[in-house]
Amino acid sequence: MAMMRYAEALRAALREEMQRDSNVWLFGEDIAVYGGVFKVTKDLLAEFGPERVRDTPISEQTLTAMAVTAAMAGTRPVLEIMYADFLPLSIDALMNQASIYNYIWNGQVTMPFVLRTQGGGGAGAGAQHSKSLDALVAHIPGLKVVAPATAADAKGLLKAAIRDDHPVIFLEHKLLYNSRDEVPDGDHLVEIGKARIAREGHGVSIIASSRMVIESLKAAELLADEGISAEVIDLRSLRPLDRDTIRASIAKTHHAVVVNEGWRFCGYGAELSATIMETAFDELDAPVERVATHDIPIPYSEPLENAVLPDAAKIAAAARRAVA
Amino acid sequence: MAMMRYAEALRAALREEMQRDSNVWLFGEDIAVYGGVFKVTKDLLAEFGPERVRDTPISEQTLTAMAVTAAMAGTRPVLEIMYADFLPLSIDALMNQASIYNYIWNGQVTMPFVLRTQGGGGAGAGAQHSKSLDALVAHIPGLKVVAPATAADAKGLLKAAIRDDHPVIFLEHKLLYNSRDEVPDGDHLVEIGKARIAREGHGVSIIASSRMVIESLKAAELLADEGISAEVIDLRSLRPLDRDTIRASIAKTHHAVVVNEGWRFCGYGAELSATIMETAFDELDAPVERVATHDIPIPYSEPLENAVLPDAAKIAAAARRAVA
Amino acid sequence: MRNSPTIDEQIEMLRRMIAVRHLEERLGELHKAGKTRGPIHRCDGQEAVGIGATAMLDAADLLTSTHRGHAHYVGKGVGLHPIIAEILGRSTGACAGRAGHMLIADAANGLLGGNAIVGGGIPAATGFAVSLQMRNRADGGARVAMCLFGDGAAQTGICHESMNIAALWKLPVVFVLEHNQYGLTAHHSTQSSVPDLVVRADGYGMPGESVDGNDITAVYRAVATAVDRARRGEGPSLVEAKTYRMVGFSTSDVGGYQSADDLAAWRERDPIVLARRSLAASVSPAQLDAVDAEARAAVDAAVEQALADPLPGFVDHAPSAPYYAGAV
Amino acid sequence: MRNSPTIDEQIEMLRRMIAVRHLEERLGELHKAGKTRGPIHRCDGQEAVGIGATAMLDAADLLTSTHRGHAHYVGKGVGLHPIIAEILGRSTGACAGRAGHMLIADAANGLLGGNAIVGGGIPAATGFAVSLQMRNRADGGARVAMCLFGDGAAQTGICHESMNIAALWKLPVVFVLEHNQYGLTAHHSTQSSVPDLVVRADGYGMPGESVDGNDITAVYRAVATAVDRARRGEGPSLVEAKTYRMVGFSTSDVGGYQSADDLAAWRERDPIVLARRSLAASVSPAQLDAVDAEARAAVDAAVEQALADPLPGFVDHAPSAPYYAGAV
Ligand SMILES: Cc1ncc(C[n+]2csc(CCOP(=O)(O)OP(=O)(O)O)c2C)c(N)n1
Ligand SMILES: Cc1ncc(C[n+]2csc(CCOP(=O)(O)OP(=O)(O)O)c2C)c(N)n1
Ligand SMILES: [Mg+2]
Ligand SMILES: [Mg+2]
Repeated sequence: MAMMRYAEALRAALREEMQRDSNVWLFGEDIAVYGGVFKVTKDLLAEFGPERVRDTPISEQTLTAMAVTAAMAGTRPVLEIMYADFLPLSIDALMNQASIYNYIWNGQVTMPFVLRTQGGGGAGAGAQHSKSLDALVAHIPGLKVVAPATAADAKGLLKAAIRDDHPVIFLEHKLLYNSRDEVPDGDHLVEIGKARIAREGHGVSIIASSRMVIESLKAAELLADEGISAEVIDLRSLRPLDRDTIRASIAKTHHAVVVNEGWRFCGYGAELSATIMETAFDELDAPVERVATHDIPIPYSEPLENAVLPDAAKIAAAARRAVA
Repeated sequence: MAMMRYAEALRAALREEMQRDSNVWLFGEDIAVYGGVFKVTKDLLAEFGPERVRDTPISEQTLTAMAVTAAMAGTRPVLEIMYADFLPLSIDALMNQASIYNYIWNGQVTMPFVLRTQGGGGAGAGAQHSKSLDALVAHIPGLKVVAPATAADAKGLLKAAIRDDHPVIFLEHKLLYNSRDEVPDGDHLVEIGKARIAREGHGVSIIASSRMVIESLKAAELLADEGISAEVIDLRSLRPLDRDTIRASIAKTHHAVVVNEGWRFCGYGAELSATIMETAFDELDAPVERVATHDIPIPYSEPLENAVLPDAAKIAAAARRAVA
Repeated sequence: MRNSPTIDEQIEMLRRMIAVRHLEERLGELHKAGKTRGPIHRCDGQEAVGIGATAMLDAADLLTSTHRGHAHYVGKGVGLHPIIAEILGRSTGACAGRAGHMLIADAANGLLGGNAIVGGGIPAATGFAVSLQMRNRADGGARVAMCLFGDGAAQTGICHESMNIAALWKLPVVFVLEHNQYGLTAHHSTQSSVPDLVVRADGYGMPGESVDGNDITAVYRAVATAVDRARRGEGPSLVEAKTYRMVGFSTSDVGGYQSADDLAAWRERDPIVLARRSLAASVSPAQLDAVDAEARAAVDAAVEQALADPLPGFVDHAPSAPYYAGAV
Repeated sequence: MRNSPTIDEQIEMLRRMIAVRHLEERLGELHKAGKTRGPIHRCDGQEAVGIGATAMLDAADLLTSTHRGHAHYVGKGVGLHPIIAEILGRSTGACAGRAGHMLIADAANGLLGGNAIVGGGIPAATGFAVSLQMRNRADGGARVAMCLFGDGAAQTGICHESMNIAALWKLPVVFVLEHNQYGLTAHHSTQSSVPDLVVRADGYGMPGESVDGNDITAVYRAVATAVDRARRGEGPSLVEAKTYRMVGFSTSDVGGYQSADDLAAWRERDPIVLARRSLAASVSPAQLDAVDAEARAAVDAAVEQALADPLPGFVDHAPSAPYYAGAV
């Protein structure tokens, strides 16, 4: 085990997989010479050369489409999209291209590519650089979507994603890059599709992902002081969704709060609530509470941004309502 | 009242609004000389001339972005995107542009544009021409999203959309263009945000939109034969959502089926289920049933396409499970 | 002349053009008879582009096509029966009935594949070219990627982005622009700010050549030169082939926007007639008639076989498949 | 020379350049002091483009900007205090603190507005131009739209789509390409397949002109000619202004990719120094010093005022607002 920053863990995953498999290559804006605006790809150009670490023009739509077909033709590209806010430019390539070919072409092709990006608010980056667009990509058949909350999962999931024969959307969070935790040594892999119990509890299940896991853990502390025992589930994988772990937790706690940093309406939290409706209705003693970002563009000024984003206080309040 | 085809009702709405307001103009692929591939804009070029009815290059991303700013600068554009499957190309303009300006610029601008498109399966048009992408647009703050099921609503909602000072996404269905029903005479307007009870019942609420309303009504017939009384709610507006009408219906029936032709996972049905969780949990005698398209690309061959799309039989089966 | 097709190659290309023409005639009938679903996009009059531009490709070269791909499919070596069976939605189709006529793919023959998002094949071929470039460098190969796309597609943003990247990275890709004067029903003068799209190659520092798209030998020569350049690792080229679509944009076209004069003038320049005429000096009419008859017979046989084939049954995807969203 | 700025206009442009430079210096300090949020994108060395290209615009002309818009904002007549207050997130800001420095808009001055989606301002200006064209035809006006955008933005698909449509529809829009050699940290040779982007104008049949972007008079002349053309209803033009960014791409830039030689050479060509030098023949040093001092003082006063202004409080949107998703 070694203490590592989330960004370092990602970099270690990229480096190890590039060393292991010469078909793995990286491309994206400012990732080569500069090493990425969040420095996740720092020094990889020097180690692996300009064919395997490529700076690109600002052409997200084409870059994403290229990842799809490059992956079909025998290499394993890892594309960095600098901000999740630019994912709208990738949706055609994801939904009308990557999504369809394995099925529609009757299994003739696989597409082992990873699209890494980072989202989230709280940094005063404004309406076009702060979004969490989990629902946008999680809706697309044929994609896997992961969103690690810890350095350990960042490393283990990224390595698993690169080895996956199908497209994986890898959602990072700008406020997590500097968070540090223990990362297992060696060839650490985390299976895509399995949630993690981040904190055990028996009074209410708080189901979250990415940075909202950290906020949920803080909320659980607040609640513990009030005598409410919260179990925190870190989904890690948004698609496929580990419904079994959710169901088992609610069978124990009978109350649930779902948390997602995206907008509320038609957001990822809606899927979680609907899933619980379908898999654990009889276990519920109260309606599922949904915590999400207000349905408006994310404003710049600090008091405004704080008001619209979910946080530990809002999660704790929702949990109190759930168990009331 | 006059019997009219859905396509004719749309055309009448466009024509009346263009006559009423010289700021209204139309643009899109093949809409002028040819009159639109579904003939909704037939003969409007001849009546209103080439400045107000414009054929465009195949440039959906830019066309959508242009609608946003043209609308800010004093005209009222109505953009036709030929297939909803091309909406991914519009998402950046909708989510990073149209969505933000009214709020972020503190009310300095309004954006009175309408984006008309048509989606849906059942025509053997294949994975790139058959999708229902309600969830994709309904997730975006600042947009209104409507999806009429009848000719009357097609006309009334389109006229209301054109007069709205904010962006409206207008979702038509390729299999509805030839359906006929009574359309009120004169300046018929339908308020955006209000659902309609398409059929009264007391045993189960079936909540649907667009062509799924037609399938739900068929399902209600099947169920009636079995002694199950289904109430069918035609949402008409997907955003804002008329939660009051849904809640009132479930308070009466205590059972609900939500139906959407989009994919199931993170689809619009998830929002409906979550909304019911939050607004009518105590009224529910059973979990809400969700009916949607399978989570795969829509296949071409008829038996395959039929297997993946929702229809009356699947809706009726869900209703039976709900009341079992 | 450099890169000229041999007589045998010309005969083979003629055979393929006739097969495509007859295939589309049969598809037109099958559509009227209600045996196909969705629209069928025919390319009558444009066959020389699809067939001529693909004739020098190997199976290891990767081609992307469009919604109007029958000539591309046949040119790339896909069998007639898998094509027709796919369009008839049969389980024996190239994609077991899942794809339909606009999305046909055949990995073994390097067709990947049809694309009904206009322009979609352009970045797709560019992406292929990155992998092929890396693999060529690793194993000394000389594989190339190619996209065939329309004058409508040339106006899309991805066309610009792809050409810029391809030129910047010297990718082994050939851009073949099939300029048939229309995007669906819209005349190019309402779609393109310039009549000759080849001028845009300069904007990427890439060679561009414009050819008569109804002269299959001219198409072959220009494209073969571009393919050679790509194989040598010298980067992309643009070939613009000027042609004309002699039928509606699809079986759902109700017409009214093409002028009778234009149609008549282009029918005079039917690429099949031109190809036959240019072979007349070297090949006997009887031999050409035989090629014609064989090509048609092959199509008819494939149609009969496909009509007798079964429709597929739906099988839910396994939890191990990429489409699995989690246990319900 | 046609379209040359008068001496008074040149003095005013100098004043604005100095204000922008000092504004950015102050923002750099405020950022270091933790008073701003997110990155700040300075344009040191590029001021002549933003100021020179906007000096001939009226308030009724509509301008779209980028993430690096301070010179554009000031050039379009937005007040210093609303700009600074917005960047400090104050309720007195141009957008009441909702927008932040990359998204500032001021409808009264025709700035609509900053855009942090690279390339986003290009279709935005094109869309404005359609409405302006219709309104000009209706009322005899001569309003134009303009977008300022970078060499990085020129590689986006929307740039291609927009230029094609603008040329096709003869829209009153001027495309001003601020070529500062970099897109963030990536040198243009890794982004553009051609060094001189003005060549792409030919691909749309549109006039193109390349100018020294550090010579404000040259920028003014070229852009004024393009604006005149647009006002006359003759359609769009492309002006490429070659310049250089003398600082990091934003306050978060850790450097390491710009060469010291390049930086030194361009610092020699600082547009403010050049503008002052070219005015030296007609204006006394004392007068120029006064302009300098006034510009700086105006910035400092605006900063002080903004720092004293209140932060906004969150108010939930009304059910009548477009953001209402339905009663909960
Ligand atoms: C992104 C997108 N927009 C619109 C369409 C509808 N559409 C199908 S074919 C076509 C015209 C394409 O023109 P061109 O590229 O010249 O090809 P051609 O049909 O002439 O072969 C259009 C607009 C589409 N399939 N995809
Ligand atoms: C669509 C999109 N992709 C990437 C980015 C990240 N980004 C911000 S500025 C920039 C470089 C832009 O280069 P250029 O257009 O030349 O403008 P400059 O920064 O040089 O003023 C990039 C890549 C973005 N904001 N939007
Ligand atoms: Mg065409
Ligand atoms: Mg730049």
